[in-house]
Amino acid sequence: MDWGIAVQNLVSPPVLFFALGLAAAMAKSDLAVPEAVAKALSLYLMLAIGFKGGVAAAGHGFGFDIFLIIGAAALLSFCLPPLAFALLRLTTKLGRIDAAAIAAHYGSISIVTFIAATAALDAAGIDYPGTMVAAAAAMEVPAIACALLLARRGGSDDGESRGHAPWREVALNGSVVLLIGAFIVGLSTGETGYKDIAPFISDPFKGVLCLFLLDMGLVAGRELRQVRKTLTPALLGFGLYMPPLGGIIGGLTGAAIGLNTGGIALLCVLTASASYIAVPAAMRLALPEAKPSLYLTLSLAVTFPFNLTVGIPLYIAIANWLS
Amino acid sequence: MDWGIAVQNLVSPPVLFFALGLAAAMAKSDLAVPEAVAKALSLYLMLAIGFKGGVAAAGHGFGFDIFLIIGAAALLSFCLPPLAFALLRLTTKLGRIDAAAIAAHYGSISIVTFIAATAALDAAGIDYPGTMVAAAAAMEVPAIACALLLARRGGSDDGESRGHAPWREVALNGSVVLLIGAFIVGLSTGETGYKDIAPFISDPFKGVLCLFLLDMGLVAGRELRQVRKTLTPALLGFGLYMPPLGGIIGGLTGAAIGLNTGGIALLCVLTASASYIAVPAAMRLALPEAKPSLYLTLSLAVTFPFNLTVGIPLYIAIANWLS
Amino acid sequence: MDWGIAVQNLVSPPVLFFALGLAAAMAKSDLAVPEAVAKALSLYLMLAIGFKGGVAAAGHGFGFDIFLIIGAAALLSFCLPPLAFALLRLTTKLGRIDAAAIAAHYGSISIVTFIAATAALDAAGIDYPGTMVAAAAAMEVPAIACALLLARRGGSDDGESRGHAPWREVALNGSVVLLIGAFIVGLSTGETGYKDIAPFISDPFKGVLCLFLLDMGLVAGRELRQVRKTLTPALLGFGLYMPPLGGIIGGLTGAAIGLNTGGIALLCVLTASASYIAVPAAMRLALPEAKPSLYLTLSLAVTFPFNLTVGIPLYIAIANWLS
Amino acid sequence: METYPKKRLSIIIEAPFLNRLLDLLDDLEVPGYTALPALAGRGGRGAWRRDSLSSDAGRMVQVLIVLDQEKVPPVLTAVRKVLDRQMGIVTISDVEVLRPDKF
Amino acid sequence: METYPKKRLSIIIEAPFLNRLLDLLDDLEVPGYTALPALAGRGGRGAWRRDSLSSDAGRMVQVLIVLDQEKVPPVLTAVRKVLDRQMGIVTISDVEVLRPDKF
Amino acid sequence: METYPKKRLSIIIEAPFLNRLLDLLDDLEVPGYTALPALAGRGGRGAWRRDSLSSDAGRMVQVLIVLDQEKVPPVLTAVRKVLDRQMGIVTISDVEVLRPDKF
Ligand SMILES: Nc1ncnc2c1ncn2[C@@H]1O[C@H](COP(=O)(O)O)[C@@H](O)[C@H]1O
Ligand SMILES: Nc1ncnc2c1ncn2[C@@H]1O[C@H](COP(=O)(O)O)[C@@H](O)[C@H]1O
Ligand SMILES: Nc1ncnc2c1ncn2[C@@H]1O[C@H](COP(=O)(O)O)[C@@H](O)[C@H]1O
Ligand code: NA
Ligand code: NA
Ligand code: NA
Repeated sequence: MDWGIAVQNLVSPPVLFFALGLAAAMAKSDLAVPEAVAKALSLYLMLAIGFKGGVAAAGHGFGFDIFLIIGAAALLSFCLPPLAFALLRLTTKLGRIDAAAIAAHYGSISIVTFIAATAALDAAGIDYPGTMVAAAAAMEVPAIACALLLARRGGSDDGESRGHAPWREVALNGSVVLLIGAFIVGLSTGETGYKDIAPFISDPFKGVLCLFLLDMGLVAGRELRQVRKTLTPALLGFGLYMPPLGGIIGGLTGAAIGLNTGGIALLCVLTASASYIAVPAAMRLALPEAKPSLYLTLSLAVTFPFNLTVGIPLYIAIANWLS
Repeated sequence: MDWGIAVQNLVSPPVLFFALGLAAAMAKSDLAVPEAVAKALSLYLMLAIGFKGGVAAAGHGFGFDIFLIIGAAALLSFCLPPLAFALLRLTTKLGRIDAAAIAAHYGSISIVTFIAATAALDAAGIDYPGTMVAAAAAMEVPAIACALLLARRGGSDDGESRGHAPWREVALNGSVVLLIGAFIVGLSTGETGYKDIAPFISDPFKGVLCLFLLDMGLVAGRELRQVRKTLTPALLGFGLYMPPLGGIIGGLTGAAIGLNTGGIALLCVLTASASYIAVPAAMRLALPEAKPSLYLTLSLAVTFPFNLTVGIPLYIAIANWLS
Repeated sequence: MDWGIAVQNLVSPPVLFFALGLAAAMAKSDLAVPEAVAKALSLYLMLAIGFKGGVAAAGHGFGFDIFLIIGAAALLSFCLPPLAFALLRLTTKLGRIDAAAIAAHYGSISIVTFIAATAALDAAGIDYPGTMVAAAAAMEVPAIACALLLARRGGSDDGESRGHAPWREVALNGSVVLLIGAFIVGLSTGETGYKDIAPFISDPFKGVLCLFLLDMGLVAGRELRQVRKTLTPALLGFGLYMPPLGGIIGGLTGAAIGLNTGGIALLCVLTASASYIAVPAAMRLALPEAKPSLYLTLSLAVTFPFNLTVGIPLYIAIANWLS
Repeated sequence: METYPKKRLSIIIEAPFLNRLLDLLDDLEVPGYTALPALAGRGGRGAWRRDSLSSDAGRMVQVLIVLDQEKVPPVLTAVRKVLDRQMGIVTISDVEVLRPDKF
Repeated sequence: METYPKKRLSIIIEAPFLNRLLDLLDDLEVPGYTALPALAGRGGRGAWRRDSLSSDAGRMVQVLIVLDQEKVPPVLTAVRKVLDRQMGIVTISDVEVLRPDKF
Repeated sequence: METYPKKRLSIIIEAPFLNRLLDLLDDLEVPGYTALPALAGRGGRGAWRRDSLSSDAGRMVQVLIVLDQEKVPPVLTAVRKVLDRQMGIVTISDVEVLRPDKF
């Protein structure tokens, strides 16, 4: 593991602002980013990362390999939930429904972790394919589908789980639509379009990421303050070992389909990260009996900070080692 | 008509993001821009376009011709509603009140259409006078005044129309005040002030426009989804032929008062476009019996997309032909 | 007094946008900046000014003098309230509680006035130490503490003042935490971090300040419209003479501890300015019997505009004269 | 704990009318009011959701007024005179308060 | 001023269910509804405050429905069938309205 | 459909006090609560509108609590002890609920 990258990551403004938010919330400061603004920041990040991915894909040519990447990503996100589910059922006392709901989160991805990883790769001068954004967009639906199958098996006997499968809501959820849409816009307008709006989507990008991570730190810190009630050691452990486990599987897959170092690192990051926006809302609709406090805390207050600080340099090291 | 400009307009990021929003809303995606953020984006666009207009006016000298432009614009916006009213009464079954309310919208203007047109002119390298922003600000009050006269004639006999004329609200509505105010600030500070705040109001401008048009697409798409209930073919037709009709009248006026090609194109755009923010609110106050679903749908979901995609290249072609 | 700086300040875009907001609100325009957006703008300004201060402190070395500056600032903010309190009790008919609440505001500071002053110094080419931001962060808690002591003396006999001292809320209030936190982040990342996020926190800074001051003008103007009911001539006078009085005390202190011209000017500005965000909320909790209309109007609608227009050039002149 | 009976008036009204209504209530002898924002609604004139509107037109606001039984009819008469058929939904219900002098 | 008795149904429900509930109410014979946003809450499943959530999950919305006494049971039955135990808090109270035909 | 009588407490309170009130309610034996934001208001201490305030001071929030009749006096006593005269407007009304065990 390259300690230079690890240290560089830890003292970069985005990670430090996340730490600031975390500390402020744990100290019960009333610092808060208004909800509408947090949503706007995330729309901005989605739009920018999607668009830049599309422009990069347009530049580097665009062929069979994008389908390979998307296919591998979708497959990974369908196969990870059973692993997470089995681990949870073995090591914790969670019921079928709660375990399935958590598993859905770990099959899916966190786009902000992905963005922070691209920033770390940029800082370390490691190249990655623009099409990886398309992989990110493909990893939500399969994870939810698989988790619902897990929850429903045997669900009939206890009369539970009367929620309706939220296919439409999930497939057309705002983040995915914006990510894919901006990717297509970037693909269509290419460099010309990019030059037009670069002062908006590229120059201030890292600064906006700082502000967004400040808010993420605040939210994670507020979750952590209530942690004692919900987080058993076994669950906490899961939130910490599941990411590198998933990351290795993702990295191996990336190496197998021939991605370059940056691509392997990003596929690592995607499999290692857990959703905390789209999947929680989908789980409320599909598995309303599952406890939101469990899956939100785990994904937002344990896995996300782990990935942002320790995880990203680790996954880059894994990628270096695999390629 | 220069097909280069038309194609360039259609594949520019702003128009593509509008299309993305439209498609997302029609597919019932939950992608949404928070209300406060949409308002902030529109404040930003207003402030930037007004300020830049003022700076341009300060640079190119500032004399009699600005009053000529403003006077012509005000006159156009007072004369267009009777035409729209007559066409609506002839071709549709709308009552006097509804027809007058719609006519007010078409006499007034859409500042976002105006902004998109300036971006298209910039991209095509066509010059236009900075003072055209002042014309935009002058086209709201006369249109509403005229429409209320149309609605009130004969209004006494059926006891309707008890709303109060919202003169104060209209004349001091936020958009107009900000547009004129920023114009005056730009005029006062000139190039020095411009250099100070250019990284805020100029560099990211087109990117912000993309985000705003994404939201406009979402709003227009949601309107369109409910369209079947309110939109008869005659009304739909009106929303499509009224803009070019108005545009030609505006273009002829622009040529008559000696504007350059860009100026003629922008006056075309102003007369062709229809309001969907200030005038709807004013109509609720002044003509509460008029159905908002009619005028909002027509202006926002028919005329606005038409102007943004087909209209702007058409009006530039008209301007080229007239000058 | 250098009239060049005074005029330059008055026709700078930030001050003109403030005037625009003031005029729009007094004319009862419905122009308004959404609450969430105003909060976001102030988060941005806080983050940027704190971060830039930290980077500057990291660059220019960082030693004993920062503690000297912070100590002097804290002392000033503890000593100013008794002066303000005494003046209010002598010249107005306010009770102990109301006078103490107002005094707390004048011991504390307005970060926007501070920011506008740094912009004016930049424009005039006058250098100032980056550590002054730390002084700003240190001037809230002492002022509130002192004012509560003033209010409580003799408070027992009339059974008033049952509010609880909001120490936690004040010490950890969002603005202070963000200011100090961003300062530390800037200190840790130094120039490297700065280059990363400069296109976000530095380039658009002055433009964002314009938008924020537009909102401040709107808010101050709405306050001023209701002024007749609450503002006696003696109170109005206090809002106008207290700032320069405090400013001179601050300036003398700055000269005494050996600050350069810019530093003296900024310490002037800090002592001269009055809080209108953090302290009002703290006063509601600690002294709920005090009338918010009094202290909000005075600080927001009298002292803030005075400082922004006349005050800043005056304090720069004082600093020039003292150094 | 002694309580006193009052009336609670709820007026659901379009946002563009809010300022007019509040100005009117400031003129009337109403002890106070509170306005709350709405997210979505449906009534005789169709449905709306906040995120599908770019303008204030069509958006709703709920205004609550706690007041004396006797003051209800004059307030309602005044409100209806200004706002008429567009005034939206008015409901009246019984509440108890602790400090009767406030209302 | 003559008034007519109606019922006021208040349903406090999680935000992700709101669209489903409103779609259901649009199908049922409900004269209208108004949804209001909430800032914070506590119930059997713990407390939440709006600024501590990045997702819609857990956030609440209040839906008000003014309707005829007779329509209350069928509406409640339909609502409960779809939303079941997660549907949050339902309360029913008496209100008076001015125009009975609207409801 | 069987329903059970409960009380609905509405407390309109200044935003800076909200956190204290909610912390207090978390300590008391209150089955739950919901806080709703307000846009504008007027009372004894004058009028406010949300867009004219840069600070939380003066802004209002409505807190709704559905609870048992017997719990109303102790809750009110506790609330008044902490918040006293600044606590704003308290009203109590009757509601019916479906699941009495929740409250
Ligand atoms: N029965 C009802 N219950 C609750 N709110 C209603 C009801 N009817 C109408 N509303 C509200 O009042 C607004 C206007 O109603 P209307 O004038 O009938 O279109 C709607 O958008 C709803 O927000
Ligand atoms: N007794 C109550 N009074 C008012 N609101 C309540 C009450 N109980 C629950 N709620 C609201 O309903 C939501 C869900 O409650 P629960 O399903 O019990 O967790 C809470 O977050 C509150 O917003
Ligand atoms: N009669 C009333 N009806 C409804 N809300 C009220 C009433 N009186 C006061 N309020 C609300 O309570 C807040 C504080 O009232 P006060 O303490 O009397 O100034 C006001 O800003 C209103 O939001
Ligand atoms: Na994953
Ligand atoms: Na027009
Ligand atoms: Na001060």
